[in-house]
Amino acid sequence: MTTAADFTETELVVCAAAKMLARSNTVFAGIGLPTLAVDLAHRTLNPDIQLVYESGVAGAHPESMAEGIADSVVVSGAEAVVNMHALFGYVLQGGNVDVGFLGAAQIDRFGSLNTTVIGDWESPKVRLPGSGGAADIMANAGEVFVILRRHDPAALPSELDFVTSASPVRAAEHPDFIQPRGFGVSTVITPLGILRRKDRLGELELTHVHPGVTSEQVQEQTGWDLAISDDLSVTQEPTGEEVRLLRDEIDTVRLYLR
Amino acid sequence: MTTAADFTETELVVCAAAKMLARSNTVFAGIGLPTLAVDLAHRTLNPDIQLVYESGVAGAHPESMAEGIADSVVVSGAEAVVNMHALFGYVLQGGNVDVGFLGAAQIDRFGSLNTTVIGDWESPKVRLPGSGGAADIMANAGEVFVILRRHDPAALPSELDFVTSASPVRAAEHPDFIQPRGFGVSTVITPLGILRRKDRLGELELTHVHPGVTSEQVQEQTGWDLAISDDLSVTQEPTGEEVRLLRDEIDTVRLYLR
Amino acid sequence: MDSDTVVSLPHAVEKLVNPGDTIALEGFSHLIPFAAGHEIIRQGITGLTFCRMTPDLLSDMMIAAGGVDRLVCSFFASGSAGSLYEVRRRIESQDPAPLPVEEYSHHAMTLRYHAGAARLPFAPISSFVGSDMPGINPDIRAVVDPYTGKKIYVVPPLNPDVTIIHAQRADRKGNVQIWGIAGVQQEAVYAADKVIVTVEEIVDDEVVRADPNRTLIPAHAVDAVCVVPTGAHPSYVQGSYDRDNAFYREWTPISQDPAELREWIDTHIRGTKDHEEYLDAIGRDRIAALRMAPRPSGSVDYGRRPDASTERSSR
Amino acid sequence: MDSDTVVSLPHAVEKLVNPGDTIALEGFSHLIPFAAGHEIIRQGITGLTFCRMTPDLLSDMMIAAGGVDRLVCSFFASGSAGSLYEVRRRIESQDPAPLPVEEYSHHAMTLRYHAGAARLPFAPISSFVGSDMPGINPDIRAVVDPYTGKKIYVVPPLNPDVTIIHAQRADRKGNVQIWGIAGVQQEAVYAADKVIVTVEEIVDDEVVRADPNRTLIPAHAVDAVCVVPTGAHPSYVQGSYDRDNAFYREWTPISQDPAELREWIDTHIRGTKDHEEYLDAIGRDRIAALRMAPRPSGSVDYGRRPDASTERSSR
Repeated sequence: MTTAADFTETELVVCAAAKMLARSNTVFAGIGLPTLAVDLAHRTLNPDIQLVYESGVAGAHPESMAEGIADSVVVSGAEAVVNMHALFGYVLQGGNVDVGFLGAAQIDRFGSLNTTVIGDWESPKVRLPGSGGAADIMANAGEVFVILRRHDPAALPSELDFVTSASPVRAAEHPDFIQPRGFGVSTVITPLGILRRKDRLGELELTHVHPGVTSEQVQEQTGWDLAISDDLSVTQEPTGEEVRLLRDEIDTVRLYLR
Repeated sequence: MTTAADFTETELVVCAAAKMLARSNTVFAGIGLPTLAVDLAHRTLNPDIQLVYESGVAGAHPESMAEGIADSVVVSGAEAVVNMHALFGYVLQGGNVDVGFLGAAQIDRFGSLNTTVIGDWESPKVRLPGSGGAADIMANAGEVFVILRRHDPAALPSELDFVTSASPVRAAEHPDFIQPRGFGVSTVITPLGILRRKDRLGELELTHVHPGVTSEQVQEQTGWDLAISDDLSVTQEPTGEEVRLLRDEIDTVRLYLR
Repeated sequence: MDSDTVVSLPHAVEKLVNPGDTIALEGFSHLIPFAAGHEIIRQGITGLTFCRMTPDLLSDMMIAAGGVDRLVCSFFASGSAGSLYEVRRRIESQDPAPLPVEEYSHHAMTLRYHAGAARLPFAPISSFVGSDMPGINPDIRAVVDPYTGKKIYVVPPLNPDVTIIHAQRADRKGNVQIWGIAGVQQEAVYAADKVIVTVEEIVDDEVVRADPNRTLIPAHAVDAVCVVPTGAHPSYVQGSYDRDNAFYREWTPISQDPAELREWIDTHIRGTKDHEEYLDAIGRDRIAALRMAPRPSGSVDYGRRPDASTERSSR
Repeated sequence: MDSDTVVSLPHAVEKLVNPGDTIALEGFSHLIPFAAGHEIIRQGITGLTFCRMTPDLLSDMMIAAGGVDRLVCSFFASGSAGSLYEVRRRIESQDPAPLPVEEYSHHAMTLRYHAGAARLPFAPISSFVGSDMPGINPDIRAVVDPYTGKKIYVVPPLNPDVTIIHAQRADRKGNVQIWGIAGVQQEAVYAADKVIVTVEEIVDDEVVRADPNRTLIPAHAVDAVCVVPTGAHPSYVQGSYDRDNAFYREWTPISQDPAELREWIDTHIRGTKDHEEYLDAIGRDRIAALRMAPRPSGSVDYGRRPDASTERSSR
């Protein structure tokens, strides 16, 4: 397992995500980097991993690169298609998703996410896509992986502009409610490093910095006093084989690898 | 339309039921006399009538006489098969059934039905089949038709041993609950005559006596002081054509016509 | 699921069904998992809470065999076989022992599986207002609708330890395809902790994947797939064999006589090693007579992107 | 349903969609009823409450055309087209007018249709504990679970005046068959007071009846079936034509420029008489290039009772 001669930041992130999927059975993901990570995990560490799409497709075998979770090539040749009521009710809320992948405009210290607005909901500066399935995935997936495109105090603020998908820490502030079954965010992969939560009611801590990044740099770009793991390490660089798989077999048309 | 030369009590009952289905679109029925009545209505008065079975089959076109609502011949060639969740939730509770047919061991003055026990539930004299879908049909079908095999004070008592399927009259005793959408029992056909309810919160009244039966006889065999309609009439006898259809086309093997 | 998913029925029952479990065997007249129920009887598993909307002959057998301590259902008769006499004896005269019963309507049982599958604490239902059923079942409760301030009944989730169903076919991973009456199978499967599916046949992955909408149960929900041809006898499998209506009619006198019923179980279930021997005991000619003539569904087109097949042929 | 069920799309919209109605046009990426939405724009129907889980280009068009007063949805972007700029302008800068929004999650919208279809007063959901969403949507409420004494959020039923979907095929009675991604179509249809289904083709009764499990929407739920080939463009129909991905990409600059967007609507929708003329405006070559290569589902066997076919041949 030799390190690749060259690799991009995107490849580093995808490979890091793939390594964390070694023991997950069912992954709920959107198209893009999460799908690449699942595909790579499938080809390297975890042949039994199964991808479930929000569109209701389970066990997709696309014959060409899918342009979305509901692309016709995702359906043709899939193992199953269920309706949204079964997907969100039975598959997801029923507890059959081990890992859910989510993106976010903002994440806080305990792994709550904002995908709704920047600014105030009544008069937003930027109207974001909203929940979609995110609030449902956060509450019900075994654990949640977040891939962030930015790592700065605006994306990791001390307080979110809006809590779309609440961490179990925030849910626990409402003890009169039945608590969500999910662990919440376990892993955040950013352009600077990897943050993880060890306890269901705990906070994120920095466990890995990417090659060439220091923990001080990460702290500086984070909007709260970021905890640093006792065994902080450097993110493992992609192997030559991983990069070959990504470029030559998984995303041959460079749709997502940039 | 000449009266049949001969007809059985069963044929009289089936023909009477068929005439009352002239303006119903969707009928929820079990196999047996209700199915014969729907089939006869379809061939005479109401070509658009559609039968829905508890098994989830809509628009069945059986190639041979079905031995139950879930017979394979009911499925082959049907227009639709839906699962029970859609059937009971969307088709029935959703308000898409105009008429539901129910049987009963006992019926009371306001059209509540007992299909659960004779005697006490904790130590029954006779354990009956229970609700099945009956409590659901009573609450949700537009109206309910009941065909009774017996007409005596035990089957039409002043008080039921157990209320399986409650009339809207009984539901109205619980005004703190959202009331069922259905009208409840509109029509009861017995071996002696026909009883109908005109108001959603009204009681059954005798509207027809079968040929040769007097209203006094019916009152005598009823466990409460039975109301008699002002325009009490004699049940119309089957026509020759109706009897021919029943015997020669609908139940050629005499599975239900006895 | 990995390839360990495909196992023998005795192995699956031994591994996944434990004494004291709550088990659901579902199938509404169609696809009733009789062979699996028989195997539970053979293995002498006791203390079971048996869940089944329409108990049917299968519960008469399982209850008579002594393994069932509690019945959860919504109907107490067999459509064409009439009364279930073992069930009636247990309830009417506690003979040979009382049988506690949790009683619902069909829609309520469906919603219990639905709530169980969706891991919801309850499901609302429009039925039961004015009925005596909530009075004899303390688990039928009421909540206040926050939009109207009025009450509505609710039923609790049903989460079996094990759900068992029968199906036409599956692939080796456990993607299960069913056509004909599908009942509550999807809900009952997702509601369960563990799932056994007996099938008429295992087919190639490509057969399943040619028609993904036909998959009622995706592989992630299935723990064991067992190949048990004619595993639904005396019920039927759409397109394969018809219901053994004569068997249902013959059941009434057997069920009426406790000694005869127990002898039937000893001979046909305990006295046979597995389902193949059971079919021998029933009679192969009788089984053969149940075969159906073909009536094909026709094919629909899922389409493929032109030239797509070459693009990723390595996969 | 009688034979009046099959009508032209302009006729169905004129008869069934009224100003001020709450309408749902559903289809999750697949089978989006674009042609029906365009016809609503052509007829200038206003004051609509528009319900659609994932608004997509269709809502950008319908909102820009001025007919929509209120949006009920769970996502405010198009998967591959990015932001919907008309929607953003309305919300971020009230340009040209404010747009009231009722905002849910995907599961919550699914459950609203489910509760609507089942005529339930509410549906419980495990999401939202700790989220700010109940704070900005007073219709997300809580009830106390009578089994645990703890609270759970609920959402209200959604009962559109009219639901419109697109499908591969139907028979003349209105039995609708769909394969591929089926989304929330069954729930949205049963939730509605009136239902319009546009289809690629009407097929013989026998085609539908050969495969009754393929019928997602039985005829009793359908008021109008309209034959509108390529009626889902620029979205796709599994097995028939692919998504016009280039169109989605081209939408972003159109949507970004309010004048260009309105001109596009004037040219392609208001400037065309019907969907056939719309397709001419898009370009027939472009449409033809979206055709898929075949990938058949294969056939399954429903079976028929031997000699049954002769017994009731009169029917």
